[in-house]
Amino acid sequence: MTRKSKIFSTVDEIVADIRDGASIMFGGFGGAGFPNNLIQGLARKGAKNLSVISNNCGTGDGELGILFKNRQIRRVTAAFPGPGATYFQEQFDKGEVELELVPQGILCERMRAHGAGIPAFFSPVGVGTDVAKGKEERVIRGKRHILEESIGADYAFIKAHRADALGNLVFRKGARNFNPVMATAAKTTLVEVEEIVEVGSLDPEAIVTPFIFVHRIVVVQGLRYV
Amino acid sequence: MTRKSKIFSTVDEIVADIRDGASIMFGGFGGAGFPNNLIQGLARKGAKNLSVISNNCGTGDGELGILFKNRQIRRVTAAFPGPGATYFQEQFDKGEVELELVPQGILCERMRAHGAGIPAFFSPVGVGTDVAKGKEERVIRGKRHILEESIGADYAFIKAHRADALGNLVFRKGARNFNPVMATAAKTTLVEVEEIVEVGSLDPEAIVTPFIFVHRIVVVQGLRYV
Amino acid sequence: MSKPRLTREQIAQRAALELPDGACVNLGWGIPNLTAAYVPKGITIYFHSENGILGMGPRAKKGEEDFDLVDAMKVPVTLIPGASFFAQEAAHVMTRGGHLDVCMLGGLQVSEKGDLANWRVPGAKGAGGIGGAMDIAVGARRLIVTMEHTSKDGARKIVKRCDYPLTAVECVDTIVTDLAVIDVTPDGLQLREVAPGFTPEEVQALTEPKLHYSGKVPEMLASAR
Amino acid sequence: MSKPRLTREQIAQRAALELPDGACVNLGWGIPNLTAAYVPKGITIYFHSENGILGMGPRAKKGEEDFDLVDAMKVPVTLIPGASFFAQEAAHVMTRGGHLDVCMLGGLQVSEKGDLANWRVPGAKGAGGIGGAMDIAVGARRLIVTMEHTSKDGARKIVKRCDYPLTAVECVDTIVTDLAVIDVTPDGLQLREVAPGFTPEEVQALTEPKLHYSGKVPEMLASAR
Repeated sequence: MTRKSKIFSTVDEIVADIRDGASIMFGGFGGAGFPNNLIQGLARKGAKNLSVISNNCGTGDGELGILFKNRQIRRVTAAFPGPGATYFQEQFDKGEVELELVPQGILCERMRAHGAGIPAFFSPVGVGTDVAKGKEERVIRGKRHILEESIGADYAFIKAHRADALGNLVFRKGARNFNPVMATAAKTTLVEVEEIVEVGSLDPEAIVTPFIFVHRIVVVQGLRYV
Repeated sequence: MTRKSKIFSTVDEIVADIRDGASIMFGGFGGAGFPNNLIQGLARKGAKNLSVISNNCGTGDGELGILFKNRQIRRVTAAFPGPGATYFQEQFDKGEVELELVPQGILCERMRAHGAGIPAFFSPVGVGTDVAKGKEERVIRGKRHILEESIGADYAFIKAHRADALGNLVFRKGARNFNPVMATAAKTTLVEVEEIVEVGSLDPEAIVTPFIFVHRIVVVQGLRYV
Repeated sequence: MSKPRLTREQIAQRAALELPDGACVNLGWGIPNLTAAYVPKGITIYFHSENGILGMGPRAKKGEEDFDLVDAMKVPVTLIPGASFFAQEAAHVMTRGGHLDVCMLGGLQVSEKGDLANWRVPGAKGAGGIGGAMDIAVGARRLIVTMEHTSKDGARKIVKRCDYPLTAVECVDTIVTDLAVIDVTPDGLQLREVAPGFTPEEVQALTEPKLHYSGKVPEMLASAR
Repeated sequence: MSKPRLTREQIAQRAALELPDGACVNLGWGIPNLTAAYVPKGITIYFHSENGILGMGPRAKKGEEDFDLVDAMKVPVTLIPGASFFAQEAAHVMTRGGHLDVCMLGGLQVSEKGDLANWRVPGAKGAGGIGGAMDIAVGARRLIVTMEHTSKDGARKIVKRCDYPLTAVECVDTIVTDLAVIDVTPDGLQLREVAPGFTPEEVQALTEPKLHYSGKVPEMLASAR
C-alpha cells in the first residue's frame, strides 16, 4: 500500500471532489487567515447547495462573498455575518439563505467539541437570550445553562502560514484564529499555505496543528481582501 | 495601586498561604513535568486534609508520594494511581484516602471545561463501565453518552521550562502534559520554572501558556524522580 | 436639557480610569474601543482580542500595518512585550472562562439587574451579528458598559427591564455614560458619579429604575475632561 | 494441548502487519508496546503518546536518554522527523475524537460484540488504574486487542459476555492472539487466521462464542515467526 502525498499542485485539483450539498468550514477573521484561494477554487468548481460554517459571510466579492454571489450557499452558521456581506444580506432579507446565528466563542467550542469526541455541552452563554430558544436549559451549581451540540463538517478550508510535507502547520500572528479548531472538526481538512518546508524543519514545540488533522495541502500566494 | 510581581524568591514563600483543606492540581506524567520542588515545599508547609487532582499518586517518596507519606491528602482524583504509589496504595487499602478514578482524557477534559466556563459535557468515554455509575446517561445522535462535570481547584502546581517575568510559559518536550490545562482550571496557578527570561524574549507564536493563567512563579533547579 | 454632556471620547477617558495596572482587558466596538487611547500613564494594560491576541499595543502607524496583526475590529495593531498569539477557541477560554479582569462593551439597554442588550435593535434590517459579545458578557470578571445615557431620540437606555434582544442576563457591573458612573449592585443601581454640571436628580430623570445615592455625589473625575 | 503457541513477541510481530504506512498509532501497555519494534521495513508509523507526542521513534539509546521525552510507559524515546509536542488534553482530542488510525490495547477479556475489559481483575488488591485506555478504546478508528488467547489458568478470554470490569463497549475491531487473528463484525467473530499448527476447531474450543469461518483458514503470516 503506497501512501498518497497530501500535496496538490493546484487549487482546482484540491477542491475537485467537493460535491453539491457538502458542509464546509472556513477559517479567517478580521481579514486575516482566510483561505481565499480555496474559496476562489470552490467558486470556479461551482458546487452548490452548500452548508457552511464561518465567523462572517464575506465582504463584497471577497472572502465568502463570491460564494454567496454565485448562490452556492444554502445555509450558514455564523457569529457575525457582517454589514459588508452584501450578497449574504440581500439573500437573507429575501429568505433565500438560512442563517444560524451563534455566539462566537460557542461557535469555536462546538467545533472543538466535535473534534474532541464530545457531542454536547452545557454553556452559560446565551442563557435568557434568543440564542437559548429551543435549547434545553438546566441549572448547574446554581447557575442557568443551555445545552449546545457539537458541530462538524465534511471539509474544513483553512489557511496557514507554513506547512511541512506531512501537514504540520504554523500560522502567522492573528491569522491563526479559527483555522486550528476547524482542522480538528472536519472529516477532510484542506489547507492553503504560503510556503512548504521540509519535514523535520518545523520546531516540534511550536507546531500549532499537528499533521494528523490535515489531509490536503496546496501552496499558493496568499490573497487578501482588506 | 502598584502591581505585585508574580516572582517569589523561595519555594517556601510561594506555598506559604496554602490552607488545610485546599484543593490542588498537580501537573506531571511519566516522570516528566512534575512540580517536585513545589510538592516538597508543600510537604514542609504541612497543609493537611488536601483534595488533590493528579494523573498518578506518586512513586515511592517521589512526586506526590511524600504528601501521602505525610498523610496530607484526604481525597484524590486520578486516572492511574500507579503501582509505585506505595503510600497511596496502603492508605487506599485501609480506606484512609478517598479515590475518584477517572479516565485520563476525561480528567483533562473536565479541567479544560472548568477553565473554559463549561460546567458539564456529554462524553462517550466510560459508557457501560464502572465510570458511568451514578451519572446521567443520554443517547445523542444514536450513541450512548454520560454526563461529566467540570473540575477546578483552588491551586494548580505546575512545572514549566521557561517563564518570562509576566508568567508566559513554554514547556520542554513531553514535560508539557497536564501542566497547561491545569493552569487554566485553578483559581491560583503556581509554577516552578528552570529559567526566567526577560518579558518580550519568548516568541509570541510559541508561548504555550499565556501569562493570564499564571499567578506565582519561582525559579528553581528541577527535581526528578526516575 | 441642553447642558453639554460628556463626549464619546470623554466617556472613554473616564472608563479608562476603571482599569487597574496589569489588567487583561477586552474592549468591544464603539466607545469601549476608544478607551485604549486613554490608559493612564504609568500603568500597563494587556488588551485581548477574540482572534487570539493578548497584549495588543496601539494601532499600527500608517505604512507599518501588518494585516495579519489586527484587532477584532479589523484594525492593524501592534504588540507590547509579553504579548502572545493563540487560537480563537483559546481566546474564548479566556472570555467565557472568567480569566479577563475587565471587559467593556457598548450598550443599547442595561436593566436594573444588570441585563445587557447590545447586539440588535428590534425591527432593524439585516441579519444582525452577535460576535464575541455574549461570551464576553457572561465571562468577564468585571463588565463595564460604556454608552450614551439616552438614545438619539431621547429614550432612556437604563431601564427596569430590557425590551431589546438580550446579550446576557445579570452581567453588567458598572455603567459609564455621558452623564454618570453607575454600579449595579444586589441592592440596585448605585449612582457613583455624575457628569460635571449635572445633579443626581437630573440623572435620575433620565434613568428609568431608581438610582441609589446618599449625600453629595462626586463629579465624574476631572481628568476625564 | 501442549503445542507451541506464538510468543508475546510473535503476537506483536503479527499485530504490526496490521499497520498501514503513514498511520498515527497509539500502543498500550504490554504486548501492544512490543509492536513498535516490528513495523515492517519501508513504512513509517507515527506513534502517539498520551502525554502529548506524535511521531515517537525508537527507545533512546543508553546514555542518550532525555527524561522529558518519554512515552506513556515512562520509557525515554526519540522523535522522527515531523514529530510534534502538544498538551495531554490535545493528545486526548486525538484519541477520543477519532483521529488515530489504529490503537492497540492489551486485553483481559473481549466479548463477542467487541466489548473490552482490560483494566482490572475483579477482586485484585489496590486501586487499579484506567489511564488513557477508555478514551483510546472509545475513539480509535480501528482498535486491535493483542493478548494471549487464554489466561494463565486456562480460562477463555474471548467470551460471550465480559464479567470483568469493562473498558468500553463494542469497541474492538480485531483480536490478535497467540492462536488466531479474529475480526469482530456485526455478524459475529470472523476467524481470519490461525497460528501455524492449529486448526480452527482447536481455536474454537478455546473461544467461548462461535467463530465464523469458511473453507481453509490461512495460517498467521509466516513473517510473524
